[in-house]
Amino acid sequence: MTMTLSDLLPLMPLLLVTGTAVLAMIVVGIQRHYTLTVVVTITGLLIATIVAAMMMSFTNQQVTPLLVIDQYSLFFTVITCASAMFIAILSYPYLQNLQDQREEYYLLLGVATIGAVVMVSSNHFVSTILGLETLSMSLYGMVAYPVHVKDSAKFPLEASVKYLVLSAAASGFMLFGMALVYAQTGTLAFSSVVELVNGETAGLGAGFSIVALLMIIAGMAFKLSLAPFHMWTPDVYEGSPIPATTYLATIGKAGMFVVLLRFIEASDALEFEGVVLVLSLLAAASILAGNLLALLQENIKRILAYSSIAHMGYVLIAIIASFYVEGSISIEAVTFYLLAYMIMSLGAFGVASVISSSESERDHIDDYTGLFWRSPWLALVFTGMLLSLAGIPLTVGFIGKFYLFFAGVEAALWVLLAALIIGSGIGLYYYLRIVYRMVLKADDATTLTSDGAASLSAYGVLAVLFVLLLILGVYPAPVMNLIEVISATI
Amino acid sequence: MLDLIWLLPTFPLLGFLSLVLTSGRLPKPIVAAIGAGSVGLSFALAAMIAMTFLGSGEDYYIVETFTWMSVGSFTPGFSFYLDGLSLVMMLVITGVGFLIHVYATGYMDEDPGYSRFFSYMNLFVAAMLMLVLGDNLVLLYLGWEGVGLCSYLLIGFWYTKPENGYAARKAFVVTRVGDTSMAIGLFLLFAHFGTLNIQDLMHAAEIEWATGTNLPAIAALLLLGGAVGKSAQLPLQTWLPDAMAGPTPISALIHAATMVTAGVYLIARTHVLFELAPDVQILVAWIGLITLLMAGFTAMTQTDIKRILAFSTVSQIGYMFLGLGVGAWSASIFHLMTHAFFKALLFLGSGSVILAMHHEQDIFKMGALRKVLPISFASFMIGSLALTAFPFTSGFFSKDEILLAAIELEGVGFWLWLGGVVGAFFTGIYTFRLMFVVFFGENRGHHCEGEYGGWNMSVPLMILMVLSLVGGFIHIPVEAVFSHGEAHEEHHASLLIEGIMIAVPLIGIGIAYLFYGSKTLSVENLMASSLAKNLHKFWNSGWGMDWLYDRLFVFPFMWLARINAKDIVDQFYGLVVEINRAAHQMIVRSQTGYLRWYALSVATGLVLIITLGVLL
Amino acid sequence: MILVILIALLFAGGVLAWMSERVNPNLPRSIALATVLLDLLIMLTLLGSGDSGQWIASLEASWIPRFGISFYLAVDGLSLLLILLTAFLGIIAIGSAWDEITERAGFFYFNLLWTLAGVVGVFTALDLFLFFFFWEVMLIPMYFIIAIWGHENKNYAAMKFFIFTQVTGMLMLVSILVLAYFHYVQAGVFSFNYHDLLNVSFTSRVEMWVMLGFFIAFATKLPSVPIHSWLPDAHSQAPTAGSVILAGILLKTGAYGLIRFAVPLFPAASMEFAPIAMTLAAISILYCAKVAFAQHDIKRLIAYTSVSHMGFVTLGVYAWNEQALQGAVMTMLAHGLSAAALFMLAGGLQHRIHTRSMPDMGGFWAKVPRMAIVALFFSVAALGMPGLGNFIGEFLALLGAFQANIWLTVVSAFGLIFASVYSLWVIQKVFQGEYNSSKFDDSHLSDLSRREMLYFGAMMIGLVWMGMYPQSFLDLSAGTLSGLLSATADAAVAVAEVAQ
Amino acid sequence: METIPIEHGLILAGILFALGLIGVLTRRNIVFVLMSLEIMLNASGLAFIVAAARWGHAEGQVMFLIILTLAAAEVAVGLGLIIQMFRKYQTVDINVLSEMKG
Amino acid sequence: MTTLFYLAGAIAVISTFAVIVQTNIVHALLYLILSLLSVAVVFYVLGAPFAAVLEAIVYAGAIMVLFLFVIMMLNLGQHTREQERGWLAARVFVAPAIMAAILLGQLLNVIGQLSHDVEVTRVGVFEVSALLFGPYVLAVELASILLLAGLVAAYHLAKK
Repeated sequence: MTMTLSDLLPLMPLLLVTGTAVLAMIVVGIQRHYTLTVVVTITGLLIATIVAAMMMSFTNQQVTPLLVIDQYSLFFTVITCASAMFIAILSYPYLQNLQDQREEYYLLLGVATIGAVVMVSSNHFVSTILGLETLSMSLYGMVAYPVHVKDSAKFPLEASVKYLVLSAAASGFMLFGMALVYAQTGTLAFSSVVELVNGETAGLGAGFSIVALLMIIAGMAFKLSLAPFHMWTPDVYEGSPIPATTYLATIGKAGMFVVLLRFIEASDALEFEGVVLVLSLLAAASILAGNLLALLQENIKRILAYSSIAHMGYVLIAIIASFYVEGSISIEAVTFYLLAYMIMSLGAFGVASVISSSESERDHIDDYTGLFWRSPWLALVFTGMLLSLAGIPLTVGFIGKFYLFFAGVEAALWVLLAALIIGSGIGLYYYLRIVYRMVLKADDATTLTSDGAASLSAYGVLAVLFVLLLILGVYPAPVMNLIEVISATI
Repeated sequence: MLDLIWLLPTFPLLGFLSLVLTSGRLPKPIVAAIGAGSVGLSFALAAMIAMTFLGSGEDYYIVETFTWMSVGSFTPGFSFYLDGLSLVMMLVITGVGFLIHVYATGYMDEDPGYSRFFSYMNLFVAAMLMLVLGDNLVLLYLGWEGVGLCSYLLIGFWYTKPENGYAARKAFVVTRVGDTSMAIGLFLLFAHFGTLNIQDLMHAAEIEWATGTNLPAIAALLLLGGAVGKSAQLPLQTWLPDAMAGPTPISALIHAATMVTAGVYLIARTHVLFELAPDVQILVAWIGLITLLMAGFTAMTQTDIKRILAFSTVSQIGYMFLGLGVGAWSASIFHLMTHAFFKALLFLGSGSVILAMHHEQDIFKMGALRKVLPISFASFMIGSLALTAFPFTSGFFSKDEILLAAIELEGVGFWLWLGGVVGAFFTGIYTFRLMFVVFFGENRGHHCEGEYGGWNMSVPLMILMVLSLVGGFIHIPVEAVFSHGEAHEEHHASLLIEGIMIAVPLIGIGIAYLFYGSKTLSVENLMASSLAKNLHKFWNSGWGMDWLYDRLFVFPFMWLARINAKDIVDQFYGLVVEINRAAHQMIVRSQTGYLRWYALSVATGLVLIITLGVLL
Repeated sequence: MILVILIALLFAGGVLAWMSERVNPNLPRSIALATVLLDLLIMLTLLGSGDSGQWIASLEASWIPRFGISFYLAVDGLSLLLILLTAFLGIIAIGSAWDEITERAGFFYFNLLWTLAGVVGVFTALDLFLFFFFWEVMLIPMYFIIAIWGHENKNYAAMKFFIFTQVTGMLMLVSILVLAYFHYVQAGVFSFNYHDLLNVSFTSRVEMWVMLGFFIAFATKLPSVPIHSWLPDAHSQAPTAGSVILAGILLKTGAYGLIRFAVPLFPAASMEFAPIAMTLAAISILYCAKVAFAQHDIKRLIAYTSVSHMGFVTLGVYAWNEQALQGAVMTMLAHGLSAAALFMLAGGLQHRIHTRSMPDMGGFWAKVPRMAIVALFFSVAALGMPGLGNFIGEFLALLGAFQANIWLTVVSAFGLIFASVYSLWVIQKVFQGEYNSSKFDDSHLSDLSRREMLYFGAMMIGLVWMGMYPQSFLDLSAGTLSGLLSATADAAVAVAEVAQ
Repeated sequence: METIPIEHGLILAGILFALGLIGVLTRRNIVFVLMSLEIMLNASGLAFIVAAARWGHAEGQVMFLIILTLAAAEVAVGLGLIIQMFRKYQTVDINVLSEMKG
Repeated sequence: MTTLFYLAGAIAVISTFAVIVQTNIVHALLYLILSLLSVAVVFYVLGAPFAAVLEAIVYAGAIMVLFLFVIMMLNLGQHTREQERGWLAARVFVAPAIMAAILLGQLLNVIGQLSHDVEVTRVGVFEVSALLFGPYVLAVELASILLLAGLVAAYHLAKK
């Protein structure tokens, strides 16, 4: 199965993103111009988003063994590109005063997006590794981006080193696991793993397959920062510039989750009781550890980091449920929750990003004291995002959690649901802590907004996200229908 | 005419509302006019109704106004039931009530809470009328609680003194214990008969319940609980003496003439039930007897003029209970009425004394007042004679009937009678102890300027004097009410017994004279022994009942409340929070910041999940 | 359609009030008042337009077809009573906030109206998802009311309130989902419609667990021992209007949930569970009365008495006969007024002398006689004086409960005694005794103003009305309740047979 | 040609992988850490080649090529970071990178 | 050939072990090159000459040279041995060694079940190329993107 011309059409979004990155590189090569680079990047991502969205209705195709361009992958391509675009917009004011070359950042962002698009379309080990590593490689650069700035308040270098070393080790696990699978089945496509499960090769106990699968899952769990592979998360989040953190927390997580979903679904890995058990333990441990760790944190980024650990645990419940539930409800749950998670994480980090800049990051909880009275709209958005993370109605987070509960109930995963409830209960505490700080009376009444046209666009992003948050929270039916349709393709 | 019966409670209620809504802005004469006038109107109406009713020859008359609530079969209405019993009660309440109101217009003249006082009083009369006129137990309960509330408000009328507030709360809470028991009784009755209409209930009970079975006994016991609370009988008698903290007209109206006898009314009203439960009925008699004796002992040791009268009230209600217990229903009601006359007289008289003595209530700080306060003396004299059942005073006839009914009872009747006679002996002693100490002897230093107040205080006293003297000749028309219940209408007592009953109180008076009048005998000698001192102390404290209840109920409750003020359940959740915090502190230490540690954790995680995955 | 308007009006009014703050800081309160008044008027039009026991008005529109969720609102007599109470107390709450809330008034009234909107939604929703949605929606604005305008320990209180209700709410969500799933298994389609879910059948063990999810959520809101401890903190820290809403309305949503959902959906399990629920009720009544007595903080005291009084509601609901249910409903209404009034008085006192500590108070009768009389009235109402609404409720509840469980009723009846102990204690501590101004700042101690008298007067009239002629209220809910009773009659018989 | 037991090849890869892991976990010198990571990646590559040999496929070799690419890129970025680190801290001790914790 | 396989394997294990316990970084690097070369031999034995060549050229050649550059730049080597010795106490090996041992034990356990002697077939550059420029052409392109990412990141990070 080689490439043909007809394969190029489904690849359009990917090609567009690649083109954007290349174009940006050329622009940088000709003339370093910050705004122009940003505009090129944003425009390219926007076009890719639109094209991907338009293609959704008619594209469903395997392109070479590596990529599958179906509605599901296009859906996440849209989300990925849109998120990347939002992050690019948010980065623009943030990096404006960086005393360094700023253009490469957008280059890295573009390339990372390529990796992410590949990941969400991948159903093959080779494309998984390539997408993942492209994404990670760019993120190493983005995380460490302000490394040259003297006396920067944060520790981009430390973050990047920790991320690189641990991530590479995790990739090693994943690769070794893949090798074991390959040794047994002889192909590198996800679907090959079914043969492991069905025991077509004689003479092997289940042990071999389980070890192979679990090594792959461990690698993925690391990227998703599931406990006990979570420890890097807060440090990397805290050390990175906020837009990079945002990228890591949203696109990085969602891309990996789509891979995990496809892998689990295509491979029937859950046929092994051991795998189910381990995934359940990972989910429960992540929920509890993430929430408990966040409990008394004073740093917003760390709180969000820990909470993302917990949230990944929540979604994992739906993945486990998919094994027990007929129909696609749990896949829909995963999809919807990921969408919700993207919106609320983008929004939460977005607010932090708007009131911060590369030279002064405001990520301590005290920086938000009285925000409600100083910058009411920002505070409103932030409150909305936090309440959504906590799963309160009127927000998309509630619908997401509702989906998870539904999947969990159908699969009768009572223990995990109990963990979900306890975790959400603990979670309320630290989300509300932030909200409470915001409604406190401020000591100084200065508004925390950087003005100018640059941040205007960032405000626009926040507004869009907030509206999405509410619309999907109040009238989710259209999106649900869409997700129901696309989930059937998995 | 009879259909206007609903106006009876309405007049005082309107008085209450107009006084409350103007809240003290009216001038005193108008307040007095509204306060006393509304009750006067009621009395006039009551009198006319009484005449009409007696003239009509009917046994009873029902006036229905509107349904209070209708929930399934539970449909109590604001309906009034008039028969001989409620007629007597209605007249006593409005009549004596009106006199006391008039008296109070003078008595409270200088009090800043004049209007407040009369509003409470009016509310009380309204509630009391509800109590006795209601045709169902729920309406009765409405009045029952209403009078309790007014009692509370009026005992604590002078609110700046904390002990008055304490007394008021004590009165309310102790009676509420009884009320609760009564409420449970109502639930029980409703659960069995599906109605709380008194007449329907009584008919149903007679038909469905056999005499001496458990259910009527329990129901009667529960109602008895309410009755002993309201009427200050054992074991809930402790509140009444403290209730004297209120203004004296209150003591006269509420704590002597009307409210405290509500228990007697309740038992009389539901006598069918008690007849179905003979054990409980005899228990009523014993309660009455023991109470009257205990109160008699205590009254002899008191020095506060109002407390002496209070214990005597307890004691006299004991007689009424005794009468109820032996089935002398109409005798008890008769005694209720005469007691209302003479006890109101005594209290109002003591009120005059107290005012004249500038709010001094210790009898040993008074003396030789008969010259200075002739009207008070006269009222006390007549009241005391009636109280001690001096022949041909009102108290004589009523008490006589009760005791005669007691002795005719088979079995324990003689002992009940004997106890009653002994009680009468004590009554003589403590009543005339009071008389001799206060009105005879020498003045003990306190200056007294003579009678206080004008006609509005003296006229009611005089009317009550007359009633106390001749009240015994009034015939109460209750035969129809108790027609089937009363075994003995005519008493045929031997001369010996009659003689004893006449002589014993006189002996008591004589002894009082020897100790306090002529000083022939010395109280000091009597008090010399330590046994006597301790007994005196014991009796003086009301047989230690307060002490006992403090330790049995009040202190444990306060202790429980105090140790658990923070709510132990809440502390449990505090513990949950602490556990979470501790877990956070513990787990957050794993985030050391060291890369190698993180790497080790990743490796450990891998090993862990592989091991688990393979093992399971 | 009228139901949507009811809710949407409140939501919109809230936003408008918030926005209007920029124009004039006094505008929000007027807008809020106008909104709720308008709402009340619309509700009153529903009064005449239908027979009790029927759905007076309803609206059903598809909302989330994926799960068979519809936007289904409907009102019957019971709901109507409760939304009327909501609007009435909403007005009272706005009145109590009129002068008290001066900072960020726009946002305050926004939150107030949104809470009311959530509550009206809860009382009218007949789709369980929608019900849960509103159930949670009312929490957030309430959280803000406590957290922003509360007193010294507001963060703790607001947090506790939120976490308690939210966590137990999630248990209910799980139960709702199990219910919906069973419906799916049995009927083949997803549905959250109340009427559909009434037909779901269970094995008894499952039914018990699912019922417990509902019960715990409702018992938390009610609240009932042992999940009551959020309430004293929330009440004592909330601003007056917040306490009014909390005590007057929010607690009633729990009781409403029990009557409308917990028992009818799971009749057999509820009957089986009734002795335990009634035991909890009895414990609530006695235990919280006792704890109330020990409090120094006047608002905490009133809060504990609320728990105690709501115990009668639980008792009545689980006795599940006509008198008991009517008693529960009447207690809800009467307690709504009396507790709201008491909190307003406590709030008024705090506003005047800046303390809630009762040992510091005393002898206020002479200083503020009108307030004293009003306080006396509502204390007496709270202790169950016949002639006032609370008596009707508690008496009926006990009367009905006696037929279901004699001993628990007898024990609960002792609550009447305790109620008199603490109610009179408050009067004694605050209004009687010696006046001592050294313990607090009495420069602002003034008697009730005309406006305050208006609010209290309205509530007093309400209580007397309920006490003297409760029939106007009983008639409204009678149809609904008898409908529920007959619907669950089979299950009751079955359980009784098993018990024998 | 002779036969080679495939499991022995995989075991060799496993041993190398474990040794690499030990290196990552024990060394404080960040250059050593990076080298140990290379060992791990290389071991994975070896495993792919062994597996490919079992099937006589070229796909395993493709995967190896990709691992090679990724190792190269990772080393480039990693060494860049090391240079920055050395500039900032004048040391290659990774324990200095522990300013964020908790 | 089998002998060669085991011999190269043994050398790889030994030299790798030497790498992780070496204190002299230059020596360690040389051991690593030795290890990589012996793995290249294993590749060859397993019938993957193309991979073997790449292993030798790219891995042992280019990448290792990169390391060498950095080591020289940072002036590490002989004089940092003392420091390394201090860092490399025996106790730091305990936990990692146990972990690695368990992991290896697990791997050996499950791999041991897989007994499959293969007839080594030679899969040369042609087959690989056919695959690379056939179905896997996208992989090649993506690999170039990956390298681009590495390039840009490394450029940005390493510059002064």
